[in-house]
Amino acid sequence: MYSTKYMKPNSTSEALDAINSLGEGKFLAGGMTLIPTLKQRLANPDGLVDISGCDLDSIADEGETIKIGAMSRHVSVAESAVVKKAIPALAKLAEGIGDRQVRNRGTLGGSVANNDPSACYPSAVLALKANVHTNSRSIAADDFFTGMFETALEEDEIIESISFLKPTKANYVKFPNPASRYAMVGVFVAQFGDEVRVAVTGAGEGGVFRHQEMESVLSSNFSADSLSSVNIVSDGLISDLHASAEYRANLIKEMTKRAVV
Amino acid sequence: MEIKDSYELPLSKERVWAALNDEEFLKNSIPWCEKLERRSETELAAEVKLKIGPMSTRFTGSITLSDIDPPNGYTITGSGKGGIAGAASGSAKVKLVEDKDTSSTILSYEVSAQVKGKIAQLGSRLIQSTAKKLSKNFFGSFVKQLEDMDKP
Amino acid sequence: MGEISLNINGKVEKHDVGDNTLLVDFIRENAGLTGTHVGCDTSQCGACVVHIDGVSVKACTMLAAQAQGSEITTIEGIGTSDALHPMQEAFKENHGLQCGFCTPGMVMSAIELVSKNKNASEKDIRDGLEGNICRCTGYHNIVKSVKAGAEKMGG
Amino acid sequence: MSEGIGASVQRKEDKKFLTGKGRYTDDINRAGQVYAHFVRSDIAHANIKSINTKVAAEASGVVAVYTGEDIDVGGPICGWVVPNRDGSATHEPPHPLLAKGKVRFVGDAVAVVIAESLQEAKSASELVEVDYDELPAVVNLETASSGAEIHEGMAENRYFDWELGDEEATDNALNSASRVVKLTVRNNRLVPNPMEPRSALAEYDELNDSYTLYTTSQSPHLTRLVLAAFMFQIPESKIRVVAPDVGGGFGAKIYVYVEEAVCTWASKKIKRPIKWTADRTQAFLTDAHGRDHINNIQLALDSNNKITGLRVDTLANLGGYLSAFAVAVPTYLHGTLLSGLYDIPAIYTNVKGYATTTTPVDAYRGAGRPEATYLLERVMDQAAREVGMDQAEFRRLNFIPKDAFPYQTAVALQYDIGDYEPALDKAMEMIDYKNFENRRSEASKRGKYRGIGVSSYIEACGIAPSAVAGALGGRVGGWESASVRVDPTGTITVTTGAHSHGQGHATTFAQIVTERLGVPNSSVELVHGDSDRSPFGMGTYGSRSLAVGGVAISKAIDKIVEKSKKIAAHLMEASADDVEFKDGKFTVAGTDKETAFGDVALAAYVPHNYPLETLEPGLEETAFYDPMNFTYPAGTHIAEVEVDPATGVVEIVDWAACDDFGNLINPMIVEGQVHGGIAQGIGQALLENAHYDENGQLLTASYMDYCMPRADDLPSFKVGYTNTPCTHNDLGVKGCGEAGAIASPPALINAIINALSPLGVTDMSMPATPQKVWKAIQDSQSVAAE
Repeated sequence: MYSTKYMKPNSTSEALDAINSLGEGKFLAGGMTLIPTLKQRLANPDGLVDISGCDLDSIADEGETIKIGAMSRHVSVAESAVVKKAIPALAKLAEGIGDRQVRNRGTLGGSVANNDPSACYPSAVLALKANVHTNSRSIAADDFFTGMFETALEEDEIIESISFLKPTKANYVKFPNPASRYAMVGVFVAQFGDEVRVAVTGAGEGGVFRHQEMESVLSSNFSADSLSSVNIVSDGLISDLHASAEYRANLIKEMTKRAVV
Repeated sequence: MEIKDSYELPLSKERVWAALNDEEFLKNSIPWCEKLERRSETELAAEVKLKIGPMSTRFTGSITLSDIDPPNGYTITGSGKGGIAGAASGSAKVKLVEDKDTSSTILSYEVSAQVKGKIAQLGSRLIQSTAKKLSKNFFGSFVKQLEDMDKP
Repeated sequence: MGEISLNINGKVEKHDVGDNTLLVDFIRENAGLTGTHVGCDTSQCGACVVHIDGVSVKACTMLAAQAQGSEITTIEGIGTSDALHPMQEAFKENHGLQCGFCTPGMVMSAIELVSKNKNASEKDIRDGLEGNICRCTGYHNIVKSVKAGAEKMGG
Repeated sequence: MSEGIGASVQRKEDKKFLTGKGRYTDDINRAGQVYAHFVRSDIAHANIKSINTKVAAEASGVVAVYTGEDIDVGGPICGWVVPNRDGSATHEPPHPLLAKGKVRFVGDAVAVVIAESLQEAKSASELVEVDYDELPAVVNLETASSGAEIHEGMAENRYFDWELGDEEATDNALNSASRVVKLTVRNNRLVPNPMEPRSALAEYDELNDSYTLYTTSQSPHLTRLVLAAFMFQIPESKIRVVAPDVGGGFGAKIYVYVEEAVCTWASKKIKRPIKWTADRTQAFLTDAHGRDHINNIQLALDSNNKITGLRVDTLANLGGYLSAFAVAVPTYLHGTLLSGLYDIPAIYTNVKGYATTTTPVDAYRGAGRPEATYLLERVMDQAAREVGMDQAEFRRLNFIPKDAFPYQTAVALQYDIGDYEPALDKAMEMIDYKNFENRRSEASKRGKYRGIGVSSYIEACGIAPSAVAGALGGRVGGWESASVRVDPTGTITVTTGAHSHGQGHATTFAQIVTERLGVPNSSVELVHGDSDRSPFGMGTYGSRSLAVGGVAISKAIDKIVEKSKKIAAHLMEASADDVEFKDGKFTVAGTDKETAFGDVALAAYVPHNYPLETLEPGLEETAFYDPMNFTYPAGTHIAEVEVDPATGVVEIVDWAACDDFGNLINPMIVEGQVHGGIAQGIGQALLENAHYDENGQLLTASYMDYCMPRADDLPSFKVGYTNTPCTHNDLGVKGCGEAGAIASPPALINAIINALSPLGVTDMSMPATPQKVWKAIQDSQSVAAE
């Protein structure tokens, strides 16, 4: 790792001051992606602003939504009684990210801000009509993810929390990459009354996306069988040495079927 | 790995061809291009700061033009060294076909990309998506510039 | 460079190191506790697992600076050769290790796994050890050891 | 509980490992040490136009920068060669310590930067400018012969072209067969991945003009020999090689690599200790890879389904340089095993070893024998399917009968003993083979395809009889050494040239001493891994530690017992011929006289009452043991799987292994070896693959892309044994370290094919990834639809 400066502010406003005091600073949340990148010397920030002291790790039931602080570790979400009760699928998703040690450190905000095309959380954000609250605004999920590793966030914007809309029913099923255990395909299905949202991660070249055709099929008939007629197009799907776009297309359908129970 | 796409532009082939050889146009099209200097008729020195997720690496290298067939197309190749990250190169065969009836030009491209070193060793899952994205960004902003310029 | 002070196995370790120092390097190089190992660069092998405030983490994917103010426990801090921790004992009795390189991380992960789930099934154990790679044992005896360790720890 | 031979004694070495007190190479630090970092080629194949180290040399903390031009000693050598078919010799191109003029794989070391800290060494190495003239990469094994020239003057990129067996007889058998079964298989390239990466700490002693190298090695004496005699050309006594605790090896730590040698060489230049430890990606790029064969197989059957002949034409990918035992692996460790445990009258094999611009390939757990077993057990399955016989019964029909031993195969080896049917029967019983079809139909109701696969294997272990090795092109002996020193107080120190990297030698070897001398296990200390402290020995590989090293200990103990009897006879005033030794006591036949082993030991060192005129004092003996033959462990593994047709995921639902390792010294340790071997075999069959792109870039260079078996990928295993003790060593042991990795890949692939055979699937390549299995199912369905 190149040399860098470590800073640990106590509030988001201090964190913003800190990042602005640096030429090319980076926010450090759980560090599960950032630190391995720095170790490989694939980035050279002049400073790291650790936001774990900014009091961003509460989890609260706010009626229609569950609001989760950005610094909530995956393990906290997985084990949260509040989340388990209101959106068990979200707890299940968190329980399946990485391994135990990654879950003990990795955070919701870090994952969502990074928007790795194979990360699990973005699918929940998108399917659960979440609002991403930053230090300056709230961004609706549909506007938040703008491409592979790209989001609507500005350089000096911090996610403070995310509000997930409580669904009538939801489920997340993932097919992990056998080596990295990242999602090769992950499907989050959420039902809100008559409306169904299906968000797919791990598969799209532009990162997480909603699958409109399956959404409309499931909206009229919420059953795995109804998906049989859906043709998943492999255009725009990731193809790598682990899985072709064609195979990913198959997995999208299959994981969605398994998520619809 | 092959990446293909095409755009239809409401412009003459000559106009598009001129833009394809215009340094400013190219500079504004190359994603994250920080520096572009002409070295010869067919070669430009380039510096690009590539950001993919948490990775952020400066590539220095060149843009070369070959198989030049005015005004029908050429091959534009960008290759650069990213220090510890390794090296990357991408080559796009660009073809221009004019449709006399609609007086528009179809710009089509076919890209092949190659990476070396650490980015290949650690980032293989992202190579194809990244190459596609960069090609799209390049031709997307190239086309957009042309379109914007021709707006009344 | 700056001074980083960490509480490791109940002892304060104060050293002048760069902010970019990884926790695992601080533990190995500065505190001289070489039981915590490094087996990969991508936070997957788990040879470097230690506990921070009782929670297992990969010490290769954390800065030493991030661990300030926490209590760090390494493999050297859980038992001694005269008084092994029940999980260490279980690994010995069930031949849960061969070359021993992954073992410290494996034991640290196993202790947390069992402390969270006293009645872990074989599947729970296999899933729970996802973050620790062993090349020698085929995991068969590790799973057996963790089961036995759970019984010892629960009893 | 007994602590002798046959007891599952808990391991003596475990406490230190469990408490974090293990001492691996990277745990050692020396005063004043500096750090080495290697500048490596990012390009698979290129001429080096220039290297500019000037800026790097002036960077902060840098002590020295060296390139190939600075190095005045030789590089790694080839330890085994074979004659070509046309009588010419194996091509042995030079392998410089740092690249000279050319790079031949991604990861090839071009320069070394030595600095006060590792970070400074890394930073400075970014400043080394290498200007390359890129050449076409040669990646594809099948077309390597027509690729760009990799080594000057080496035609068609071929290192060797070797044959074994009777071609005419074999072709006759194929021509007159009632059926010829044909199959082409590929043995996928693997990366060994011991969890401890390679590491070296080299120190030069000016006073004695000598070097000490701490390194993570399976064979410290060989490392010293190669460094001193072949690379540096200095007296061997001027180098001390210490391999402390070694965190796994699996073959990858047998050889002397350039990094260890460069650090040793440079330690004299700069007169400071130098440390280098590979990170995982460097390990992926530079540890010798394993396997990577393509085998074309033709099996001749007569009308009774008996095998009459076998022809195998093999292409072996050996990478950019010829590693130490690279030539032996696809030839003498592969071609000689092609008879398997079958009675095959005529066998012929041709092996061509090619260079490619990839990491060098060498021995990996099993080395050649897994490749032989894989191709043979795949074609056996294919044959059984073609003739419509049960896979197990087809094998049984062709087994070498138990009364045929010693059995001379058509490919040079003579099996001393074996009995293959009981192991097959036991494995079938363990997995409840006879009720498999019920389980298959039950699974099919759940929408799963269930399959069962058999693999019967043999291996040649206890490497190696020196005379045989020498006749076959080996350049070193295959013996092992041991010293047994009885201390005055009766405790025992055993020193051996074998070296443990996880096998539990300290425990197993102590059990031999306990059994023979009657002293408790805790009184036995093992010294190994230090070339200055143990007698010259060959190290640990090829399942040889017990079958060769253990037997050497036993031979040394023979000498101890013989001398002790003479001392005891003197003490008891009896004739040595009448003295018996049992359970740690000497007795005189027909009398009640007895004396304890401890008293004899004391008498040997305090010889107040001692036959000094006929016997030297002291009680310490050394033995060198060179085996008369290989040992031949054999057995049957059966895998049972379920395939999910929707995703192609293969779940291993059961595994039965029945092995004949001869006598077992410590069954607990043996079982652990079997487990680990099976896991690596499963890794090869289902998960692992070193993947190069067409430009020679290794795309699987971290655990993000190279799929290591994890706990949740594997089942628990059922392990059983049969026993036909080895006839030619004193312990009746055969070796067990590689069996699991040899037996398991074909068992698993056969099980998957068996599961999908109702769909018409007859082939599956390794690794059988979910995508590949899913595609096979899809393709079979589209064929069915047509």
